[in-house]
Amino acid sequence: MDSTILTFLIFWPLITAGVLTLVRSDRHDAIRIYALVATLLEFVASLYLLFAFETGAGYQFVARWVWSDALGVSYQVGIDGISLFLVLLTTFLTVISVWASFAGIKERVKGYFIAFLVLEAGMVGTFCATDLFLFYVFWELMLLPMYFLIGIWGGVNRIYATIKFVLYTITGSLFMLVAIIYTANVVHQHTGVWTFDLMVWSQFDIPAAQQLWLFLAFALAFAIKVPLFPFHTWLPDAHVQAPTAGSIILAGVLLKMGTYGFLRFAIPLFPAAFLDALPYLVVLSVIGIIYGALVAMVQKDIKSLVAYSSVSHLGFVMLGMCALNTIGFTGSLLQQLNHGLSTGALFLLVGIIYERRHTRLIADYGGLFKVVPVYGVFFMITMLSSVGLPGTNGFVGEFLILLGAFRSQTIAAVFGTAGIVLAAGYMLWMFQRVFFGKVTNPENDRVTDMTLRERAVMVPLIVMIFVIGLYPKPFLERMEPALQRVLSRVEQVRIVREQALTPTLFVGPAAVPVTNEPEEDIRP
Amino acid sequence: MDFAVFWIAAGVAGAAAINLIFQSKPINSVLSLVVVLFALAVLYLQLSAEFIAALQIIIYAGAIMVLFLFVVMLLNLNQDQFGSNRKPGLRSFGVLIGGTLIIEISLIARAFVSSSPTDGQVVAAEFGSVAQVGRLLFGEYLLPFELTSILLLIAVAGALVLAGKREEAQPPEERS
Amino acid sequence: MLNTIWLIPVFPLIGFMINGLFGRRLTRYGSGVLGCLTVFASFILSLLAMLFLGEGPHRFTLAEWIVAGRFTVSFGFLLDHLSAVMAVTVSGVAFLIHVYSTGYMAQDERFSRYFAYLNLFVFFMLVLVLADNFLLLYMGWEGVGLCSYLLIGFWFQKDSAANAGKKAFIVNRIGDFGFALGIMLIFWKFGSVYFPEVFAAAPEMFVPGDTLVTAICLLLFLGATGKSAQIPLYVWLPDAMEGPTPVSALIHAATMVTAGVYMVARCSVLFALSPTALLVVAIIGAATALFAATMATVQNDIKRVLAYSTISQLGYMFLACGVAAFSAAIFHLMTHAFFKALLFLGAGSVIHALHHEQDLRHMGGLRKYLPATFLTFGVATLAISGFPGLAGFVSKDEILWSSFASPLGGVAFWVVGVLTAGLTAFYMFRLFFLAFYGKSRFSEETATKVHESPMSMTGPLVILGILSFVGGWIGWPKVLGGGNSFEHYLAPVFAAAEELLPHGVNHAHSTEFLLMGLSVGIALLGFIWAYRWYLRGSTAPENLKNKFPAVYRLVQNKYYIDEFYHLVIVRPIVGGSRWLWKYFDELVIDGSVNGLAAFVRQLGQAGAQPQNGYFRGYAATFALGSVAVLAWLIYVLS
Amino acid sequence: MIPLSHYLLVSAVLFGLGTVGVLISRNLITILMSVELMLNAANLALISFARWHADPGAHVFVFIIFVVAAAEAAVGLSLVIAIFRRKNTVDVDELNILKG
Repeated sequence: MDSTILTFLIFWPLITAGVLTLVRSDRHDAIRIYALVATLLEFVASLYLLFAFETGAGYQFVARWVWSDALGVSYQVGIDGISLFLVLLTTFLTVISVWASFAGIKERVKGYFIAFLVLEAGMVGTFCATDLFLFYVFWELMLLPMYFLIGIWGGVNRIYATIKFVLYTITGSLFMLVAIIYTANVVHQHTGVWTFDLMVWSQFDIPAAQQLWLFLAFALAFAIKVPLFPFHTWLPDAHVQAPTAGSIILAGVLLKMGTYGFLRFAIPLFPAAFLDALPYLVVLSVIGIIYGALVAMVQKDIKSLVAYSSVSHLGFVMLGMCALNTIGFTGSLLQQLNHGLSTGALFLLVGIIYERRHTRLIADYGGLFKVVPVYGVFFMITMLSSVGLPGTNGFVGEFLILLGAFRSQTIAAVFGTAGIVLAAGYMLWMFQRVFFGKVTNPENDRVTDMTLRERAVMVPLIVMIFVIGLYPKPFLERMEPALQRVLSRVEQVRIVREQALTPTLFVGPAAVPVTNEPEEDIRP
Repeated sequence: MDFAVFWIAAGVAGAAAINLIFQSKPINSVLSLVVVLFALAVLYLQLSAEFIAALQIIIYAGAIMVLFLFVVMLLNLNQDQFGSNRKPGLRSFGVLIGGTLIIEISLIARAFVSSSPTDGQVVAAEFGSVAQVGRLLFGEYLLPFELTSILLLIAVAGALVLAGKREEAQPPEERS
Repeated sequence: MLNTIWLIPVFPLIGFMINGLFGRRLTRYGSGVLGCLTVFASFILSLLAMLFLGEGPHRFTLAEWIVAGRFTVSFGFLLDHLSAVMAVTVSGVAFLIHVYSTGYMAQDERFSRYFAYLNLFVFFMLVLVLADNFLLLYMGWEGVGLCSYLLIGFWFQKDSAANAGKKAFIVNRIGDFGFALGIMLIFWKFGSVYFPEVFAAAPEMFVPGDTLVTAICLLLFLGATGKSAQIPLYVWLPDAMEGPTPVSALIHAATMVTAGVYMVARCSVLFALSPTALLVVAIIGAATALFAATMATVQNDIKRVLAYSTISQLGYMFLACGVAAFSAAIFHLMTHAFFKALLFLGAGSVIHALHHEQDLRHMGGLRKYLPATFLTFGVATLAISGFPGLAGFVSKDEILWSSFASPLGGVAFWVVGVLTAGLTAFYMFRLFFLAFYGKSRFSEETATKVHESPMSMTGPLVILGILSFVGGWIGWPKVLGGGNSFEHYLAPVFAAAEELLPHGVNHAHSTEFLLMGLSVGIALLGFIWAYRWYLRGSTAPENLKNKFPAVYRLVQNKYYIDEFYHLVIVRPIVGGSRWLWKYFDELVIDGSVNGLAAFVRQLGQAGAQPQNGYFRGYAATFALGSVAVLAWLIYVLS
Repeated sequence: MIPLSHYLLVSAVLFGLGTVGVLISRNLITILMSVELMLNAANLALISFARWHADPGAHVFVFIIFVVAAAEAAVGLSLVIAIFRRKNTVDVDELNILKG
């Protein structure tokens, strides 16, 4: 069971998608129910991971079949604390998105759900793969259905958006492919074996001279996906044009591929280069936080506002990574989940109103709170989670990130905290313009409140927002050991490298005694 | 004597070739080409390639050119029915290219010749006779010779497929 | 028994959940009773907790909240004398205002939603005062901000209300920015965010005057200026008056805005370690007190006068904190909660009676229409003006005395305080006279409809009136023969801070009497001034207005601070963002990306040019190629 | 004895003229004939070299070229007929469906 569960999770959507091709394409309802059941089963199966997961143990549920001995390519999957919740987030959000697209997708229904199932397989595979080659296969596999989702079921300007999205992503991933092959070659030269096995690679110290370029190639691919400023301009276009469920998945899961890539590959494989690039990454993340928030403030389209807010939030995630301590790292990983949930929920809500009014312009709304109070409450809770109100998930993540960053990147943390102020600004302003005031447009008076299905889709998201906000411990404690391992790898390099004295601000005679985490010592 | 024959033949060939390419009526071009072929056959004889000269007259001028003539007649392309020239520059460009090519090839030919030690060789009377070439064809070059039959077979099949009458109505793909 | 303290905030939370989720199915009556009862339960529990508390602080941890690396924080509650006082005050006043609201909001169609928000507010406020760590306090802190946002914008269809709510939230967030940074600094310095641990470690870790502790204190204080509406972040409070009046009473007068004072008092140990920070607190407090009082003198909106008065009184409290008279600050906080809540509720009663008329110029002569309101309002006015014997007198006098006598104080602070006291008396009596005395300035038609409020509203008024009268007696100063038992009660909480502070010289009782007399005298002056100008119908205010039009306009327009902020902060940010979006994002980044794409396309088009499908073109290219190859061959051969 | 270079010169001239014909002619049939001309130029070169080297092997090649030329003419002319049937023209400038 344990060794097949991941394989099942990866291939189940593919198999169901294959079966779906046999269904007659005009039986829309049957197709919808079928897709929902399929993804629901996938989600239920993925819950097994949560219960069987052993906190603290390394990779689990590992399975390995050799693909090609000569090339050293193998099918090798496994998850640890980093990918566990991302896999769960994927299966969870897929169910939500499939259910959310029941009403919105009326044409080419079959193709849509097939694309979604394939997408799910690609996403789960990307998070589970522990062989770089396999990872790359899934990474690209994921791109195709998304390309179709935006390009076929998207908005007016979808072709531009989808081509931009694909070109950006491909550009990054080709660099990564070159770097993967190069690294395999380096490993081959030093060990005499051809392998793409992540375990082997992480044991191996790549010569520092080559690390920088390899890191940059990986980082480019991931930075585009994150998206880190200034590689973010594909995001607003893609989001605005994508269908609702596409946006949910795009924001909820696809952006996490980038940050996940950093945590899983770029940082542990090239720790020295990461340390070199650290100051630049910090600056870019901080610019992303502030810049995303500022630009979000002046958006006219709700979806692109949320898209720019994603740039800001993902800036936080990156900043947490750059904090290089357990607090920042766990905050960063938790914030990935949070962003998936709350931004996913925001896109879902925007989609709900879009289906009724067919506009996303803020100016077309106003006074909705009176017309659709239930929708308003859902929107408000989600918005508050997005601005990081204590008690919601957003707060836990952002606070941990900033707390972690404050230790090592004090100035960046100060700017990041200012980003939270701005977050309140753009979100509240948008909320006010959409929901408050009088109903100026008579069309808005006819908007109906959320249906039972829509409420049922939203409730799990809201519940998760509060669960993580109030009791994040079960999440954090499962993440921590895996993150510690990544961290210790960077720390080894740093300790070797850093003989000189570091920060003085926190070092005093009465500094706190060292606890059980040596990597966070306050060094003399 | 030799030189006179050579120059006459070469001159006829050149003039006929020029006529070939600048004639606007295909029928005249075909006839010019026949003239070129005959003139070349004279040169072949001079180079003691009797068999080839005969083949040139019989097959080339006799068979292949008739084919051309037949098509020209069939399509009734005697009038110049073409529209305006879309690439007017190409005419002078083509002449320029052709001229350059002639000069270049001549230069190379000269380079070859100047590097050759002797000026011509005495050959046996048998050289280029039907018997000699026939021996080569059925001896040393048997396999290529047999392969040519396959080539011809394929060409016949291709010509039949391409030019043969279509039984099933093909959708006329009119591209204005 | 004391382990049940976590239930104190939980009751209103339950009320919130039931009202919020099933509010529409409850009747108005059900919602109201539920809202009141849950808060009443908290009040009773708080009282019991106070009784059972005895000597020492009590901690109770409900559950762990966040655990990451070395950072742990839990849902832990701390009950000591300070939080007990706060919890009782908050839940008590909140209960009265809930009762009042059942009458005031009776006609509102979103009645149950209103009570849900109010309950949620009480929940967060009680979390704030009972938290045993900075982060939980922060949660309450942001939570009350959220409720404030929701309740200010309760009538969201009015644009002004929606704007005010947003402004309140964002300005508070600016303060929270400092607060959050302060918490982070505390964590990395102390390795903990729990009050007892931090405060126990602080005196050993820092020598007084350490830069770092000053930084921590100033960051925390930035948070306090946001929440408690001090310079420079006070601008949201006057606008917050857009909310329903009971909300103004509860949140924007009695409880939430005092959270900053509570927080500074809670961190007294840290502040005691930093004389600089204390000085800043005192200066900001004094300046705000005077500044806001001047603005209150010319406002015509009854609630805005009270709003500026609140800012001014909060300034007093910070002045007290700044001179390390923490118990005096808390004392004033409590009495202020009574009389300011009363003032707002009284104003609400007036507004209710006049059908949402808030302009003082359209009031007058209400004495005979609203006797109960008139009486209770009068008590509150006397109390805030510092009429000897009433609650306000006692607490204000203690602050004034501390500001003079404390080693951290000085004559200047005292002078500002007394001046403010005079202004307070002036503007409060101005309001009182304009509203209740003189001729009615509203229409005949309105006059027939004016009626005294129902029992549910006058009841709380009476209770608060009594409290405004006698509430101060628990802190009756020694010099007037009292025992100042309030200060003694709080002493254990501030003991640690007291130890760190320099001890002042003992002043003679005569000095204290003299100063007390002076302050009462100046307040009296303010009263007489108001009496002559507004009751006797003098033309002096008009004359003054005409004589110094510029000054009047300046004060009337709140010194143009809002406009200044708008011009200096809001406009550049919005404009700059628009510029960033249009020029940087779309032009520079997208431009270069699309430019690259266009370049590649053009390159491709140029390359595709010869591939135009014309056979002769291909042939020509081919021929040209052979010519070139031959040329190269000739070049090589020769 | 006529020098080799003379023959080669004739061959070059004929080849160049063939090229010119391919380039400037718009009639498919004339183009095909120009190609024949170029083949013949090549044949002449082969025959002259054969005589020069006294090697009759080249005659075999020329023979094979005849076969190829015949095949080419057959297929090429069939194409011309096919094209003419479709387009009713043999003007190469009208035939631009090769456009990439």
